Amino acid sequence: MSDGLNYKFLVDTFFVALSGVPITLFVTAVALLVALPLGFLLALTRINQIPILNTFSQVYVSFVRGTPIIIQIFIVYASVPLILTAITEKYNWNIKIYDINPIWYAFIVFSFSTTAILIEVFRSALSTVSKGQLEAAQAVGLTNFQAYRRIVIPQALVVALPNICTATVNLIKATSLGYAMSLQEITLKAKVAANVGYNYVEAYLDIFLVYIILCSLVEYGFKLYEKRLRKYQYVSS
Amino acid sequence: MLEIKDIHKSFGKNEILKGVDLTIDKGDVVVILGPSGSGKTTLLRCINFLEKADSGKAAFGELQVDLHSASKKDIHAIRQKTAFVFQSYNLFNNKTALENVTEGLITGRKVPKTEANEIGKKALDKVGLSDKYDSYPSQLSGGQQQRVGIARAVALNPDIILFDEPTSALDPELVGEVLTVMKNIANEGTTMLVVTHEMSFAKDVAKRVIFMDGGVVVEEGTPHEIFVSPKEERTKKFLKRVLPEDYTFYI
Amino acid sequence: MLEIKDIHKSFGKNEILKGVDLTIDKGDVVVILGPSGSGKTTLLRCINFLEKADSGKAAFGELQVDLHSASKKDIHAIRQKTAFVFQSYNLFNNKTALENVTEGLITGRKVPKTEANEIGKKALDKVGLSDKYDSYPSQLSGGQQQRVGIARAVALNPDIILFDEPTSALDPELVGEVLTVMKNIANEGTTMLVVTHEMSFAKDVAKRVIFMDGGVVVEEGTPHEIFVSPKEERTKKFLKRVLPEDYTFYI
Amino acid sequence: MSNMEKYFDASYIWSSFPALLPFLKITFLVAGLSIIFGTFFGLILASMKLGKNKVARKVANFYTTILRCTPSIVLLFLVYYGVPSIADNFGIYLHDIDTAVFVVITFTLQFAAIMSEVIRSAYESIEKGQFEAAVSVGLSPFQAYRRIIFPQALVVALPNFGNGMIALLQEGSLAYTIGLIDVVGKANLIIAANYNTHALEIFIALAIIYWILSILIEKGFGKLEKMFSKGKQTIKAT
Amino acid sequence: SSGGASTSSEDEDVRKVKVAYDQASKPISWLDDKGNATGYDVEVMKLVDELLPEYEFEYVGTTSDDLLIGVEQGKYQVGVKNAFWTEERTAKFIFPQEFLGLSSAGLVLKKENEHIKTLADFASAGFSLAPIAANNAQYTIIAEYNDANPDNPVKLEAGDAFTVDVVQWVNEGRVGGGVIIEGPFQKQVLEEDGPYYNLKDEVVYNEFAVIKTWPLFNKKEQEFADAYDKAIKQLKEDKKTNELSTEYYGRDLFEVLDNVNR
Ligand SMILES: Nc1ncnc2c1ncn2[C@@H]1O[C@H](COP(=O)(O)OP(=O)(O)OP(=O)(O)O)[C@@H](O)[C@H]1O
Ligand SMILES: Nc1ncnc2c1ncn2[C@@H]1O[C@H](COP(=O)(O)OP(=O)(O)OP(=O)(O)O)[C@@H](O)[C@H]1O
Ligand SMILES: [Mg+2]
Ligand SMILES: [Mg+2]
Repeated sequence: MSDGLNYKFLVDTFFVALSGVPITLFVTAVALLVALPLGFLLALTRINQIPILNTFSQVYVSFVRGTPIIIQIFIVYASVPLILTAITEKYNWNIKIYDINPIWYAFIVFSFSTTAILIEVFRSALSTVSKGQLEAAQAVGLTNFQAYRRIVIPQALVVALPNICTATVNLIKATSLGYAMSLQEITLKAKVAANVGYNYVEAYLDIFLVYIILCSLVEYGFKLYEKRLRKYQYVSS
Repeated sequence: MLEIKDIHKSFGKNEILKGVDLTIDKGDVVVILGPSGSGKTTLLRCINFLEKADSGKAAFGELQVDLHSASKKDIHAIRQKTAFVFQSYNLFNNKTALENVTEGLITGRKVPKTEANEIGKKALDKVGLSDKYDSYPSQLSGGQQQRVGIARAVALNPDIILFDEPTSALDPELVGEVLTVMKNIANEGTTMLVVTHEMSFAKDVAKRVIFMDGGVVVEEGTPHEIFVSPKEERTKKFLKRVLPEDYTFYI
Repeated sequence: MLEIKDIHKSFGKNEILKGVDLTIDKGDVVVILGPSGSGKTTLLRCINFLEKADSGKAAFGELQVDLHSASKKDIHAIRQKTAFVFQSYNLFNNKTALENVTEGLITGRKVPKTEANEIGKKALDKVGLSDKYDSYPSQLSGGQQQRVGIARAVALNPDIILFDEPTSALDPELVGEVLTVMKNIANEGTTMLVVTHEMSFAKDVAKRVIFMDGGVVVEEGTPHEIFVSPKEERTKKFLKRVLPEDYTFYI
Repeated sequence: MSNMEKYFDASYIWSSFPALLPFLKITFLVAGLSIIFGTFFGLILASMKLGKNKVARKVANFYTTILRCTPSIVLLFLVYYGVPSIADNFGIYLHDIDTAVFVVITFTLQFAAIMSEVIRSAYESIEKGQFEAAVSVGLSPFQAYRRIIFPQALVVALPNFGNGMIALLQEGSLAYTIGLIDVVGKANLIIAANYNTHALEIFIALAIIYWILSILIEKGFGKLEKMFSKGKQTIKAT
Repeated sequence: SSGGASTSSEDEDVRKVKVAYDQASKPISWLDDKGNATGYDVEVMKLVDELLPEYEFEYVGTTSDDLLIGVEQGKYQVGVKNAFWTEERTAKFIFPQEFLGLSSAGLVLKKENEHIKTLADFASAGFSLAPIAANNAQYTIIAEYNDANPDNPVKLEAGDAFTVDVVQWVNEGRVGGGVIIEGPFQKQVLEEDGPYYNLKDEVVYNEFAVIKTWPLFNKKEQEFADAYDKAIKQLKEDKKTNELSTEYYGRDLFEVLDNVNR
């Protein structure tokens, strides 16, 4: 701004932005909790070419990858209530769709998009585990399920982890679009604060800082975890 | 002990196994030779149901199964009676040597952990890896890895061990150690079906040698019969390519 | 022809080459043997400046260079006089067999394209690949790829060809074809420095055999001297591990 | 389904296409420029990452980390409002510059970060042996890069480049927030012209447009990859 | 560009100014199908331009966020977006002496909630309110009400104007009510070709205030603001603003000017 930055506001609003972190993390966590297992199962349907589910996953992934998340948000936010009311009216359920907290829309949108990303992540991770691992497991008498649980998944997870990290960071960033659904996350909180005195530049600087701190921490956490999982890959010689 | 009858197997239009018969008696070591693509690996994989044959029968002692339509239960039963040593080792990358050996016992057969560990350590001792219990595959040389692969098979105490070119992914210097281990367990009376290019092993250890080509058994006999006086033209041609020029001198 | 004096090379704290001397006369074939990690590859790479030695001198005929501080021009000149055949072939994946062979001629030496193609085809014919001019590396078997690698070296008409375990990445069955090609070009009088584990090649073709271990030349002599009556304990131990037990019988 | 009928009228989807499609021009222009500049800048970053200079490597990695952690919308606002006000401090007047310029700057910065990783990993995927073989047959290092390394790295980079482009196109959809009238901005106007009603249908039309675009890009890059990857096809199992 | 007369634009005395307007706020101001700026606020400014031969207006459509920041930074000399007067804004902008127009703000409610007339009624009923964009003055007005009535506040949430379709939300029951300007309500629901004409018997508009709207001038534009004051005074005397109010809002809001206290 021509009259320079308002440093007091900059500092105050940093904490306002910070107060949006729990919501951001909450949405991120829920989306991951839904997307990790679902993405994995759908990845298996892709790898094993299970007829209908395979096609479904393919179209699903293509749609989510092919459309901007902001438009997915618009669509879900506008259509889900309509569809739900249509359903509840049809069956005469007495459910108040509209008491739904906007965070539920965030859960839906972000689980939806993260699942699609993770399908691809798991698909490529699973394909890096050589078929020989599965065969060796079968040959020593493990069932398919045991083989996956004890041999294939632990190895795929290590390969997938950096990509899961990227997906998580992207998810955290994407929640910044939650403002379109009135989600009280980092960006919206800071923007509302900025509104009072029109200190938008300061507010966005704060948002910027909070995201960098948040994402760096998340990345660091993933790195540590990956190191632990990877212990079997270290060659000592 | 193991009897295979008339295995057929195609991949798409390619018929790879065109009716192979095979009999192995208890305690025998049988070596399969043959040029690349002749179906040796496929045969072994069909026996262990890693590949589903198109048709064929197998008898493991009492147990009779159809190789195409065996039930899950039968497949499981046969896998309990057999063990497989892979060309590329296929050790579980995320498990230590000992865990590799005990995995099948603990998870597959529900052997208690302490007991399984004892069996596993004994098996690793037998292949000369007493000091490598806790090493991960990535920390082992190729020869050591393959020895873990053999220990993994031995620990299961199977009726028969199937070997698919167990030394061909190894550096020449490391081949010896693995062959030595294989000779030792053969001498203990383990039944073995071995696909290999190691002629000295076939010569020294095999009870019978089977020469396959184009999906059929071309010739079969003692090592001496096959190496010194092969009957079939195809066998002669193959041996000429594979053996050192002056090999016959020293056999 | 080629004379190397006192090469030293360390990676970090690891001294890999501890003063190696080497002389090769025109038309000679010299084979280097030695256990894994003894520095054979490093020696070859230093000669071709793929690795910069810490110290050492080389004389290629008239041309004298310091292996540590050679100028770009000298390096280029020496690379024109040498050719390298890699263990893992290192064919240019984006070029056909013929283009692989002509690339160095056309781009490196500015030979006109038609002339280069003629030279290239002749070289490929010599290694038995007359029908593979237009195949990409991915369409060739390992043996064929390595033969292209050799043709690529031969086409440059170098003073000396350096081979680094040219057959050790090959399936056993494919080794023969490559060794045959190498014997042929050796018989044509090409100067060759060959790192290999193929004892029969060393025995049949080498003028001299050099045994390296731990970064120094341990022993050097004719194949008969080295294989039948090695003087050094280390040489004996190594040969015992590498040769078939009864090898000495047939040499 | 009374609610659905009241609010959802598919004819809005179809009728919005003719109004939206001309604005793809803007979308493409902005994306295209960002891709060109971003690739160039990404190349510089990648060479910093691959080079021997430690400081340059640190700087390039730091840049990538920061950009990876910044939501596009935040970056967009920072550039749009931050750059002119910083320039103000130096007495440079940037307020007359078209919105699209700031959008291009933003997405150039972002695409450069993506591309630097794409280029770096493509380069690193080519084995060292290719370079060594090239110099051993007498090519100069520059010739080796140009004739052997680059053509192969290009093939490796293509799919990731395509993915980056799709991602960029999507991030670009946020430019409406600073008033750029691209295809999303136009959708915004259409919705406003309908007094904020029937937004869902317009969003669906937008989604369809983007979806088709991304499929086309994917297909196009698949074709390109095939074209460039001569010699990469593997033989059917022996 | 300024109306008809001053085509000889090279005149040294003519100053070009940028007038920012919210391009997606029909009927107050919007960018129409043909790419022209129009709406009540814009049309008034066009008339102002005609009366100020020493200025030439250039209309720049943008978002309301950008309008506020842009005017403050000096990218635009003036901005119109149905802006209300708030204390905070006086620190950032020049408010001229004369307001630009009037805006009827009200609540959209379901027919059965017709009895709710004021924000206090609304708060007491415990209804939820459709989200309002954080930088919209409607937000400030509700926030001010809440500050004044801490024991009976309205549930206020910030959101994005792009995604909130107030009439639909109220009718669906997604929210208990929403704040809307009368003009849009008129066009959506009450006119026969309005998109929600079918809802005319299901939702009602209850005005809770008529509020003056202002052009926001950049802090350095006092002179320009004074010029504007002169011109708009003239227009009001000529009843031009009344005509435009009728044209764009379906009602001459100047009739109730006496009751306007903000
Ligand atoms: N999963 C598969 N799908 C299609 N073809 C296959 C498959 N597995 C093997 N084949 C084909 O079957 C043929 C026989 O393969 P197999 O691996 O049994 O030969 P092999 O005798 O073991 O050869 P090698 O000595 O090279 O291991 C080969 O031509 C191979 O291409
Ligand atoms: N670029 C490098 N950086 C660090 N150490 C290296 C490098 N290249 C080789 N070495 C080390 O140098 C030693 C000798 O390597 P070299 O490849 O010359 O051996 P070699 O005799 O060719 O062995 P092999 O028969 O296995 O090919 C090895 O211990 C290796 O780990
Ligand atoms: Mg095989
Ligand atoms: Mg070597």
